[in-house]
Amino acid sequence: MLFVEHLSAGYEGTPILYDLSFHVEKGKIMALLGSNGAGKTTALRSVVGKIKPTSGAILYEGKSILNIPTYKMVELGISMIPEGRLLFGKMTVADNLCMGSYRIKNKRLIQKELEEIYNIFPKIKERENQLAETLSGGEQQMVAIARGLMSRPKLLILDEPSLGLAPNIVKEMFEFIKKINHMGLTIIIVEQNAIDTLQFADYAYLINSGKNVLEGTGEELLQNKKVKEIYLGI
Amino acid sequence: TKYNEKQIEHNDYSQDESPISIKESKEETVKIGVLLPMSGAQSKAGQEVKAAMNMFVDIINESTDDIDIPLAQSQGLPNLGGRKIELVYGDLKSADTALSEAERLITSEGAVGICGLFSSANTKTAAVSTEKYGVPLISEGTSPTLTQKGYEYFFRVFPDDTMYVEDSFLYLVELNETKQADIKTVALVSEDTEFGKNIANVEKECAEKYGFSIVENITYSSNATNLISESLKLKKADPDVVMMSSYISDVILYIKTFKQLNYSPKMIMGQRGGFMTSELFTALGSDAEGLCSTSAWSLDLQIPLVAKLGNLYKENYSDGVDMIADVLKCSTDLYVLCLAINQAGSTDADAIKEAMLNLIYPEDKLFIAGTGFNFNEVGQNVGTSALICQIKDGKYQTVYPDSIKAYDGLFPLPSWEEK
Amino acid sequence: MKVILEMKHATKKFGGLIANEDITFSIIEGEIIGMVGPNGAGKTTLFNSISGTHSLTSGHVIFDGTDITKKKPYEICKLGIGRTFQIPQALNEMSVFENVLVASLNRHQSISAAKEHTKKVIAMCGLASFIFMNAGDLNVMQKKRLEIARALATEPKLLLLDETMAGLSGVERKEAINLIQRIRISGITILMIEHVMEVVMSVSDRVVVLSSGKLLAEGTPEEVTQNQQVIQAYLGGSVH
Amino acid sequence: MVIQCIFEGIVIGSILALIAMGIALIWGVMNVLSFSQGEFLMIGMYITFFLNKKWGIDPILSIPFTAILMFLIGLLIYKTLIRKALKGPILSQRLITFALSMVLVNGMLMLVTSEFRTIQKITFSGIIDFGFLVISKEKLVPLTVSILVTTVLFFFMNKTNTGKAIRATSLDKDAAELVGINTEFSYALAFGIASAIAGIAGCVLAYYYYITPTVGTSFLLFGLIAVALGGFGSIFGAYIGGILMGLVDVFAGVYFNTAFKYVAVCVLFMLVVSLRPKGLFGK
Amino acid sequence: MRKFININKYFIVKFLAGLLAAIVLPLFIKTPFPLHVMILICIWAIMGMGWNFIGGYAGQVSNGHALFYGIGAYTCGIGVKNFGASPWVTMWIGVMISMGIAFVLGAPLLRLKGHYFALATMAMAECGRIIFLNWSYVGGATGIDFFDRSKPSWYTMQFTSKYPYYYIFLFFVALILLLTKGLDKSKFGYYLRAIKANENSAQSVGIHTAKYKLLAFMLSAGIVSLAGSLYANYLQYIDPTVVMPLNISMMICLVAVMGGIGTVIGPLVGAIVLTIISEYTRATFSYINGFDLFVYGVLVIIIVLYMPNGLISLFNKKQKNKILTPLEMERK
Ligand SMILES: Nc1ncnc2c1ncn2[C@@H]1O[C@H](COP(=O)(O)OP(=O)(O)OP(=O)(O)O)[C@@H](O)[C@H]1O
Ligand SMILES: Nc1ncnc2c1ncn2[C@@H]1O[C@H](COP(=O)(O)OP(=O)(O)OP(=O)(O)O)[C@@H](O)[C@H]1O
Ligand SMILES: CC(C)C[C@H](N)C(=O)O
Ligand SMILES: [Mg+2]
Ligand SMILES: [Mg+2]
Repeated sequence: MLFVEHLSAGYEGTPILYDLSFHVEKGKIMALLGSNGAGKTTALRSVVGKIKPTSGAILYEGKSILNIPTYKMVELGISMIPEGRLLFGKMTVADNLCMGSYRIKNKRLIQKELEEIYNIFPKIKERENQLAETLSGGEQQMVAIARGLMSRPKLLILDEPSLGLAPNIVKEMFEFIKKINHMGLTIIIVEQNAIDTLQFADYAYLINSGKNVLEGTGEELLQNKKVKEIYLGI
Repeated sequence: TKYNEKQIEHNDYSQDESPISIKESKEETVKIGVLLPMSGAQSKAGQEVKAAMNMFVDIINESTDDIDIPLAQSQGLPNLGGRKIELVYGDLKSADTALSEAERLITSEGAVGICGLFSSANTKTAAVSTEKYGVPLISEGTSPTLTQKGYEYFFRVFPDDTMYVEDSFLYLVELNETKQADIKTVALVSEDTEFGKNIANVEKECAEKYGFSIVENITYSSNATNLISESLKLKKADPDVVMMSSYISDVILYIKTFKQLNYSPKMIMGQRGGFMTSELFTALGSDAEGLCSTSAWSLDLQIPLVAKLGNLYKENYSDGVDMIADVLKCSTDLYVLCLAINQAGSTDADAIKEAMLNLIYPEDKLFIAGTGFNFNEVGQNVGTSALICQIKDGKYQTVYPDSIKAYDGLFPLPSWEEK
Repeated sequence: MKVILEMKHATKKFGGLIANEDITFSIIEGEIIGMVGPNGAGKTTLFNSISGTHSLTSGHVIFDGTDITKKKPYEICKLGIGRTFQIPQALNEMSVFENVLVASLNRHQSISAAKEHTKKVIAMCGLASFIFMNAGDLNVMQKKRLEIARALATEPKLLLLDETMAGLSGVERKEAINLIQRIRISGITILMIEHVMEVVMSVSDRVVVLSSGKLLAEGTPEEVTQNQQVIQAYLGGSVH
Repeated sequence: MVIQCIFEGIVIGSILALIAMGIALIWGVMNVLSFSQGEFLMIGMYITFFLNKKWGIDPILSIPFTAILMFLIGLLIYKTLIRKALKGPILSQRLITFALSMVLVNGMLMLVTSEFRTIQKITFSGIIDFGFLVISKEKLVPLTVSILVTTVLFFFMNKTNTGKAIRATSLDKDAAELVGINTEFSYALAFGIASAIAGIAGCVLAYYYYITPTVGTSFLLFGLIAVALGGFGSIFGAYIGGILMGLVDVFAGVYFNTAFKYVAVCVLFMLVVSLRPKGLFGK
Repeated sequence: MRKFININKYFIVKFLAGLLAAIVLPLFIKTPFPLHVMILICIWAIMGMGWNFIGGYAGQVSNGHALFYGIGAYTCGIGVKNFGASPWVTMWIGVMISMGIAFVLGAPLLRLKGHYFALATMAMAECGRIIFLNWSYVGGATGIDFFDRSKPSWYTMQFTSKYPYYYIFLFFVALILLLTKGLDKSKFGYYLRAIKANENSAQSVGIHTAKYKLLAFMLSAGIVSLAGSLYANYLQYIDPTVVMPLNISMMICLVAVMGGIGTVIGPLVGAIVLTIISEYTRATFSYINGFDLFVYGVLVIIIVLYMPNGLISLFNKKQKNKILTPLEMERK
């Protein structure tokens, strides 16, 4: 579904990624692992067009999406839940979710999606009319995920979704990710919660300093000595 | 006397003059600095003055036989070997640019005299430069303080505020006497810069002197976005005469506001400024009818030269806009300066000043009201006199003094409904 | 055993919402206290009350013998409480070095002394390679590290850490735990909010659990993680 | 007298509110304090004037045309200037709009001179005199138009998806892009709408005011203050801010001192913001 | 430690070279107009540098400094006119008054953020202007001209030649430049920058933000007031429309922004460029109505648009955002 080949990218002359490649198949969960500052977020941002790669190719459903502006990604079915949430602070939670479905014109679909989401995160429903900026950190994270789902994406990109969530919520969220994956959603996930992630990921890549280091199925990586030692710290 | 002391001070002031000497210009032309508002709300008036000045420059530089005034028949200034006049322009944005622009015109452009469209405030700062470099400054800044400061090179060809205001009250007295107008109360309305404030002061004195009582004295902000409260106050006070000193924007706004509030003053006596502009007619149309303003010149003066100049201006210089008194005043300043230069036969400042003080002008060739160009020692022309115009049929028409009036003034003004 | 911080019946309301309700507990000098609780339980709110970002609706905060309930953030910092923000608040237009330098000036009058101190703190927090970087361009984790560095540079007696370990990988967590222990050794008391139980368990002497604004439990990490209520409200099933 | 004052205050306030509305929009969405808004008003007035002079179109009827034309002019200015300026620091954005206002005023001065003009042919004029209250019909125009514009804008921003998208853009540009909002479009739209509102304000002001290139400048300061007084980000606040200033203006002039009426307005503003640093309705 | 002295030495060399150039430059000028422009540059430079403390370093963008400029000008004017006091003394009184007013008004106004602060200061200056316009003791709209020849020029600071003005003003420029340099890398400077970057987090590291903002406001008010005093002596005539219009408040920002806010020499650079543009566009283009300001506005837009961080960014391209390699770290 998504092929990233030989990607190089960076910020204003500071190169971060060097020749990074990964791909994800339709309906699968793909995990990107790597230590802090490895360039995971940078890679994801390149995918959604937030930064212009200096070289390399990004193919989505067979077509290059290199020069497509970010706001069109949602139309293509790619939705990203960014690191650090980026909610619309001065809008209510409900409006935030509503903005998530900005590109969907069908009111009924939106309503259905909303109900589903409220089911998963009942907490959000309680806070429906509160301004997003006054939510607790974890609540904000939930809203961010919920908002990402509201656009009914085909490919969901999650950048450290468990960040700042209470353990029970994290568990629920992972369950939920599995569930939506079963429903046919393709998922790319960046997580530090590596053990859990690798358990349900179909395929995973380990990157370091902007380069591929290792790749394999979740299980393979989970067993890999190197991963255990260097990354999981076990 | 006080004045003499001041003059002495000034004499030694000019002796320890700046190290920068001004080169006697050897070029063909005689350069005269003209300061005009080139931007902002007054720049339209500036343009008109510029056009009128160009007319006088053409009259002087070319031989213009049908206008029978000195310097018209010859080309250039005869006493300077036919050297022609050239205007160099400076922009008047505010009082401090008046200073630096005057300085620039004198020192960089070689202007031998400065004139233009000045407010009193701008005149004051420009005078700092002209006095310093010893260059004649002719301005129609009407604040009487200008001639009380002991400026050595300052001249005013037309009346100052005292004369104008005095005239306005004399007119009221006349109306009371001849028409039983029964004017007792006046209200003063003045904008809050130098121009308005000064006039308000003089008006206060005069009102007392001639026995009118002031029922309202309004100072308002000259960049006001609305003049509602001012107009409401006037309406409430309901004076017999509203005396106003305002710039054009405020005049328009006042008249419109009066109309919208259904307030019809019996008489509005303006003190030039906004009341003496051609824009008044285009902006207010028939609503301008009946407004009075003091003035020093009018197209209806019974002097053949006036009509001739007026026509020449209207046809060749202004795209069909009539000559307005204030425009003529400023351009006459230029003409008078040229006369003095010619009479002096040199561009030396002191020679020009001398010539100015002893200006010889044939009385039969006058094109202004009054007796001529006779400057007293403080630089004020004592041969000038003020008059009062009222707007009738889209024109300024002289209503006072009696000797030159074109028609009988209308008093009181009809209400808005009747108009 | 000296009590360094004491919360007395702390209550904080936002309009109708009670974010903290009648919270009482104390911290002893030299301790590391972990604070956990579900999202929205009121942990950050409590931090804000302690550090003076907002003041309590009722109740008191006593620090080192002084009542700091109504004090301003800078006064509280001067008294010796350093804090980090859950959502990092770096001085974005300034470099990492300057960020820490500004904080160092809290206790150092001269610039050169402050610079020396800054270097030490930066090295300790592992930010040395970023010193010329514009703080706004750091990624989230790096910003969190900068938060710690800035709080440390003010040379506090009590350090409040709000989820500074979130998003660290295993090795990095070890390093961070290491850092915390080093901080403790230097004599600083630590109160840390953390959702990563692994960290909480391994470093804290005691754990405070908040839930729905109230103090739910308090005790050693073991005690707390066995607590049925805590498991239900926060941990969800088994602990790992 | 009091009733007359209230009426006049509200009329003046309505004009200020219209100017404030555009400023509030640009402020809210782009976080730019637009000093050129007064000049958009002025251009709107000239468009109205020339339409009236050429074809005798009444200013009210020219509202749609002026609004659309101003919208396009706004877009053009956005595309050529503001878009690039937005990449710079906030202060330089403000100064660019300040310089822009200088360019517009003086460009206009070169085009049409500073001559003061007024609209001659208007259908809706005359007065109704109740004795205690004189209503001039021209003034009913700003009154109604400003209420209409405020309501429409309020609903547009809060109830329509496009409006919400503009708001979302203003809150977080990055996040807005991620949910599929074309932020460039949002900005351009917001700037265009703000210009169009200034154009509308121009139409109704032209109804009873003089027209000259510098006319916008004097309204600007009070438009800006009205926004801040009401509380930025709040369209309703901008409206109330405008009305309040109009009332203070008239009452201070009549019952206090005409020379100091703007001091009263400014002092009121400073008092309000010292007590409520985000304005009356600011959050 | 030595390192910093080195930097200072480098600065002092540059500073002295610049000063020397500024001192000898007028000797090559034959007409007064360029000298007049240079005098204006000095005035604007002082104003820009003064504003820079509150607007540039502390990031509290005031759009009302014309008030302090006016107060400075008026104190000198009234001092000479009504009391025969020497401007050398009265300008310091003006500084005190300005600082006092900044203190009183700063306390409530500095609580405002961003555009609110800008607008509130703007309103403040407007009030000041209107009050002075209607206050007869200070001459009201008529203003005061305090040209006075009865006392020696050095006493009244009124000279017939422009040179003394230029050198006096230059002295103050140099003085304030040194002051800025001294504060730039001081605790005060860092604190102001921290406040600009994020007040919240500045507070949390122990900065009494309100106090430092107020100090910066007062300092900048004092310096701008000084500029007003100097200018008044140069002009010898002042009225509220000359020394207190809104435009001046905006121009002060413009000077600093054009040069580069929050930098030591930015305002100076801005003053040089802006004054030259302003004076020479007027001298060159004013023959068509509005043309000069049109050109001026276009130039300002171009410069600010393409150099949003000021002209100064042309000179020092900072090696920003650099992640150091271990090797570089060792060298450091
Ligand atoms: N705007 C920026 N300008 C310059 N450098 C940046 C910018 N944003 C991030 N970086 C740098 O790029 C590097 C990679 O960052 P990135 O966010 O991609 O890492 P990551 O793998 O997502 O790490 P983490 O696990 O901490 O999220 C980091 O060193 C970071 O400091
Ligand atoms: N300024 C505010 N106005 C209104 N409600 C607020 C405000 N700040 C916080 N809250 C509410 O108070 C509750 C407690 O928030 P707080 O940030 O303290 O939670 P937390 O325990 O830190 O959660 P997390 O672990 O998710 O960060 C939340 O429900 C939040 O929505
Ligand atoms: C242009 C005129 C209104 C100037 C006025 N006569 C004055 O002296 O200020
Ligand atoms: Mg990341
Ligand atoms: Mg929290």
